Amino acid sequence: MLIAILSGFLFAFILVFAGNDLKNKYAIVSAIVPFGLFVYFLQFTNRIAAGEVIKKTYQWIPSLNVNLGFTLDGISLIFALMITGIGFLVFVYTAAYLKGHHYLDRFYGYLAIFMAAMLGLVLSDNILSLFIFWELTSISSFFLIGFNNKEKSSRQSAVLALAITGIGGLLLLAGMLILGNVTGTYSIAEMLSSQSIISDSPHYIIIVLLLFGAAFTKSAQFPFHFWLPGAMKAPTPVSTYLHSATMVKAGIYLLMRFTPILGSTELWNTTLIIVGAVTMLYAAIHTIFRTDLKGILAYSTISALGILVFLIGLGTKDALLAACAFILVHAFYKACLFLVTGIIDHETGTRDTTVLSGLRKVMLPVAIAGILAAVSNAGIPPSFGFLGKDLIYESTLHMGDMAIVLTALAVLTNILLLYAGFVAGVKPFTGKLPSQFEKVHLPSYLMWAPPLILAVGGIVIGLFPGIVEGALIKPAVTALGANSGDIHLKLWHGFNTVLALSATTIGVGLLVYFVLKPSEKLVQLAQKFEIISPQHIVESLAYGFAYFSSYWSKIVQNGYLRNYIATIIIFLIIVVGYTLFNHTTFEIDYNSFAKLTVYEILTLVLMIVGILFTVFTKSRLAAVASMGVVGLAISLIFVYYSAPDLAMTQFSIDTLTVILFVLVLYKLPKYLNISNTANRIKDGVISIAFGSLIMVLALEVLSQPQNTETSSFYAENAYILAKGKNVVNVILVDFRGIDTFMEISVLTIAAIGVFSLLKLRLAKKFRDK
Amino acid sequence: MINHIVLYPILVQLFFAIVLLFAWNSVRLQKSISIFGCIVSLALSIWLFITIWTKGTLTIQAGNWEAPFGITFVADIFAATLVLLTAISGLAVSIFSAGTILRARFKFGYLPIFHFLLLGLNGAFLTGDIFNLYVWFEIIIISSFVLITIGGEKKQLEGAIKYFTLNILASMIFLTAIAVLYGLTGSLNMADLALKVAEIENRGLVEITALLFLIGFGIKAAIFPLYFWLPASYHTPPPAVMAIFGGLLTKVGVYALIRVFTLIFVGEDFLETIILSIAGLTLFSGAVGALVQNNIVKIFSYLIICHIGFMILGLGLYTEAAIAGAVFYLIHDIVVKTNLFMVSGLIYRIKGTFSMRDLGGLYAHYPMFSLLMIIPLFSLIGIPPLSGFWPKLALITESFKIGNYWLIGAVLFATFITLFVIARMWSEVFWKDGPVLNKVPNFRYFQLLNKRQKLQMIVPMVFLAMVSLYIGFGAEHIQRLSSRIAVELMNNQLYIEAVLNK
Amino acid sequence: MKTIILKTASKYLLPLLLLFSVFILLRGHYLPGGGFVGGLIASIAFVVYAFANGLEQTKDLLRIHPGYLMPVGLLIAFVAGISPMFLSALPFMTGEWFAEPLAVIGMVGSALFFDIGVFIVVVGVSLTIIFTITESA
Amino acid sequence: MEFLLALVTGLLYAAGLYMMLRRSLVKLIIGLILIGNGANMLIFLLGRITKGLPPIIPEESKVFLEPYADPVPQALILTAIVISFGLQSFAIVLIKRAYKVVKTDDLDQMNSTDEYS
Repeated sequence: MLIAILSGFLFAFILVFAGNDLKNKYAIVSAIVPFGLFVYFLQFTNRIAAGEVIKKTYQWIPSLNVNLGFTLDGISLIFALMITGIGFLVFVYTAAYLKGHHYLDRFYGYLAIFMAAMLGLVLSDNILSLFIFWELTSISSFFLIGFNNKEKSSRQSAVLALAITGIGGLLLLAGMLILGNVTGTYSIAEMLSSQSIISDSPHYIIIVLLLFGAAFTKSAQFPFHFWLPGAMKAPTPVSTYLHSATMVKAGIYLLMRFTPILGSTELWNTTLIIVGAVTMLYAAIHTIFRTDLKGILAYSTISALGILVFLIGLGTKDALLAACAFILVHAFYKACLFLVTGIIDHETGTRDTTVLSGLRKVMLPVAIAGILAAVSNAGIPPSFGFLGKDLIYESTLHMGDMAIVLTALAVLTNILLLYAGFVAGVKPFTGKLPSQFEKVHLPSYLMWAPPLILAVGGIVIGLFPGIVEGALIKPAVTALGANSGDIHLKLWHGFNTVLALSATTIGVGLLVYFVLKPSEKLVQLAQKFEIISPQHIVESLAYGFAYFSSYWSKIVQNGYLRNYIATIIIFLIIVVGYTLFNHTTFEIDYNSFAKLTVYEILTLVLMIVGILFTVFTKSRLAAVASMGVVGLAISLIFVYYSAPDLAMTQFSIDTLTVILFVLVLYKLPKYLNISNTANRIKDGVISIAFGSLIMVLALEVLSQPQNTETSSFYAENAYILAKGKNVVNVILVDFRGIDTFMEISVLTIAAIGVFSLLKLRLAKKFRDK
Repeated sequence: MINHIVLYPILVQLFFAIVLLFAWNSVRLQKSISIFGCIVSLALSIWLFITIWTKGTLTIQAGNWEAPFGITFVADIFAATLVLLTAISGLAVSIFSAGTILRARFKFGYLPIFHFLLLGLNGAFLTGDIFNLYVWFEIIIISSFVLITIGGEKKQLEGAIKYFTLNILASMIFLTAIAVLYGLTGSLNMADLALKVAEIENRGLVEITALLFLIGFGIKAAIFPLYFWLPASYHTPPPAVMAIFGGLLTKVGVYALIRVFTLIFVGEDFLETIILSIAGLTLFSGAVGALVQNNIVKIFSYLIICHIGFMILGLGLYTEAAIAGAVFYLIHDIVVKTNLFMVSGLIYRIKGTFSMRDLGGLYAHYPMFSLLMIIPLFSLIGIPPLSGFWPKLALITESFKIGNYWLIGAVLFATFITLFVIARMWSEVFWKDGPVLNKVPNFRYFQLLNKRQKLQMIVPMVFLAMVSLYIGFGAEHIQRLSSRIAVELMNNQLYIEAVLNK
Repeated sequence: MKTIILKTASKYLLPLLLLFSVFILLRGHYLPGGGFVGGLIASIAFVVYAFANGLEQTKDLLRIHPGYLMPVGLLIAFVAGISPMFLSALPFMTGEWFAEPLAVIGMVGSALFFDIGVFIVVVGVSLTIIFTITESA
Repeated sequence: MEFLLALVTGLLYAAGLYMMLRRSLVKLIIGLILIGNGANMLIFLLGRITKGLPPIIPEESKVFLEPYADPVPQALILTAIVISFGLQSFAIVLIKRAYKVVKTDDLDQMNSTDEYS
């Protein structure tokens, strides 16, 4: 099974090297991959139908609890078959659709990666590997949406889609990790038994909210839906495959998968019902205000996803059954409609519904596919769609007090969806053929066969629902945790409320279709409300955040070195000062301090005067000279306090520094009097605070007991072991010789630096700008 | 005397630095010596690593003075890993330098200084003495000063002044901290300090010392609010220099923080609060900074800051898993950041600019390069299963365990911004059809390079890309390594025993 | 500045100062002094010479660029440092000593060679810096 | 005496910081040097000071006969002083070059590398 899932990646990898051959004549060959996988998964149908659950686990990173554990049960199988089956059709379709395209190989590569990721997603038992595949679908989607990367809008849509689904992915990651922590396992199968632990956990709410965040962004629920219409910038095979049939259903899959674990709580059900209902209605209404075929289909897809969320929210057995069936229904007709749209676009060069009509005369098979799909979409018997719709109404009607409202919402949505389906699937083919389309001809069968297969499939299953009932629907419902024993799908239920509702839907829907024509006016009307659309609001927020970011960065990284220094030191003063005043006692034993002599006092006075003069003098030379005096005073202090070596070194270094300064200084300009008084006072306060802090700290440390273990070792062994009497020098060349070695290395490096700074001039022509 | 090998990584770099100084006049010879030296160094580092992995921590007392009196060098598994990573990055950058650095810079000591820098890094990782650590830090900063200014361009000098000042300030704070520490304990050996600091009764002073170290190392590690030098200067030197800086310089600060706060200053609550807040703010501020930039190198600079936050977070959480996460991130980050700056160097060679607005069309014209470049880019984001992803698992989980949702938020935010920024960069630099740029006269465009130079640019990138792929797909190995490091770090007794034999 | 007196004086001063610097270097193990201070004194000797006789002549006197003294010094220190590793399998920088003390200098060992290395590096560094600055000033 | 030395040390830190906060490059370097001196003084002071007893073993004996000053801080300071010298000489040359290239001594005008482009 691992090989099956990874075959997509392998195929993509091969394409990197063998892509050129596949690009041209043999493009169709790549369809073998999804077809093979389809057959592979098909052979499990019997075992799944018999109630078996197939598991395979491969170790990967045991120390992080990440393994590649795969479970094939009812839901996974439905999704796996959809992914590979529609995948196969899309691969075939693509061979013709992008025939001779320069980057066809890349396109197949992305598609194959996507397919593999999607398979991994729906088969993963380990929630972390589920997340990994989830992210990979987002990434491959990014590349596919941006496939026409020369267009700005394409690129923007790709980034937008990745941003939205990326946020969702991260929420998922957090949710999964918290879930794993609460349950102590990362295996979904093992979580099933700890349902009560989770729902009693204080973290239940956050887990559910994070999961919703992931599902709603991926499955384009209101208010995160807007990336999906943008994603229609991708070539049509992508829209078909990712953005209607599979990837957007990953969120649905997630919700379904976790229904038995997290479901059946008020939070779960209510949220899903509300979000689903809002989405399905909002998106369905939007279809009226679109003239672009793909736009209409995008919104109707969002609406369908809303219906699914809504159904999962209802959570009853009927509703889950309806959801399972509707996933299949939708996959059939929506994929078909997209493919049909692609053909129209490909052959006529437009997707504008206001101009398209009468195309049946030039592309009959396509017309048949489109119309059949629209019929299934409309839920007109005997299509599979009719069955699906029945199940939806069946479940809303059994919702007790809320039944009327919920049913009304469902009916309204379906009426609008019927309209949308007809606009997309019927309108372009009926009516008069405009003259500019007369030369349009039927494309290669590779293009029209896939939608036709799907469309016919939708009708055949409607007629013989038994094909999918036992093999797919029942195991799926079981996997969702409901008893599926008494399920029986059939076309005819007798005269009842559900039938009446279906009839109403069809009747009103057709009426709407004939009365309401898509037009530019409606589009413009909708644009007036653009300002309150979620997309606009999110974009404004993002814009606001970008503004804030640049403001923040300019404040923090303001370019003034003195501000940087001040910030660092103020930070230091605050944290160190806080601790110093909170935790120490200020007991300083002045008696233990050494007594003063006149020389020392004079030296200190000299030093203090030197320091102050260095700071306040207006002359650079005087500043440097008095800095030299300070150094001199320090070496005197070293002399008094038993450090002759230090005194010598300090003195010579001090002299050298002053010489260097003087050598350099006379080339520099005089001090400018540039800082204002306020700044000086501020800096003075900071400096004094800093200095006092160091002083208090020093005194504190001095009051602590001293430990002389190390130094006495040096003193005792300097002569005996290291054969020297000047202990400081012995330390320098022997005990701590490496320090000295590195010290002379520092000097060497500095000298090279000085040399290259002064001597190296890059010739103008070599300058990096 | 097997423990001699502890010093080999240091000695070999020192030796080659000296040899390179002798070869001052021959650029060609220098290049060969440098690459050869890096290969030797890599081999020795691998040897050291394997030895430590199988035999456990090794120590050597320089000058044969028993600890804590001499300078001890300690190769525990943490140090050995970082030395190995230094050798890997060093080799890559050495080859990359050979192909990209201007001849004039070579003539003025670029390569010897580069090896001195590697020497400093190895020394800092291996030393077990706090003052010696200061000395290694000085080697590192003086070499980096020279590397950042070599060539003396205007922007280089402006950046260098900020870089210089703030790094010296950091050293001064570090030195102040050492003074206080010596005043309190009379010792410099880190293992010995661990024992002596634990005995000090005045915890307030210990905390202050720890804070001084935090600030001193924090400036070098570029954490909030101490990172200003980094965005001001990292984009100014040639890409090869950026690569070694971006890969290793801030990391040595992180290393020092982790070392000091797991060995010497252990278990101070106040510190943990501060470190966690800093981590969160670093993640935030770095991410926000990356968001507003247009220059790809500046974006990477801010991302360095941002991602330092992950490692600091791991340190602040202070559990075994979190430290393992921080170490894992450290390992990943060194390889990926080095590679990223080489990537930007390649882009620069191809197009002659770093500005996203002017770049474009790389994917169309250089598909294979794009594929190569996408590996570090995606690893950086942490697209699973690439390398940056794995450590975040531990960081999020451990943040959750202490119930701090803000930290989880910060991690997710930083990851998201990285994702967004890289996606936008991909769109602008690789997808977009860039504007037609005026040819810069005399600029050595990639197409104009000879085959050897081209290879010298590409080979190290492939090499590092392979390493980062290994880190991602072989995460099991890296995780085991990180966990072992974390276990050793969290039980500082092990380190103390290895050094002091007690 | 380039007076005859100074020129003449510097001619004698140079060897004297150099001798003194070597003296400071050698006595470092027993009394204040050592390679570093010694090196500084030696460089001052050359600087004074340069003041009197000009940079070019000083360079001629040195024959090689002072920069080359740096790797030479480093190499001496390096060899002194690693010698115990090869001679007696002891760690880097371990002191190796000749059995008998020499006249004037006292005990001779690797530490002394190390100090000589320091001395040479310091001379190289100071002269490089000062010469470079003077040349480009 | 320790108290006064602590005071002077604090003063060196304060003065150094104040100089670093000015806008002139020259003052910046002077400030760094002052702080460096302050840090050395701090090591010296905190290593505990002893008057008139340098850590040199008397000629005739092999170990110290009387109390002596702690040699370790002295060795550390020596290393630190020399290292600072390396850094300072580099810094001095750096400002010289920077002035030549950027043509100003005013740090406030050196922020092109922080600008957003």
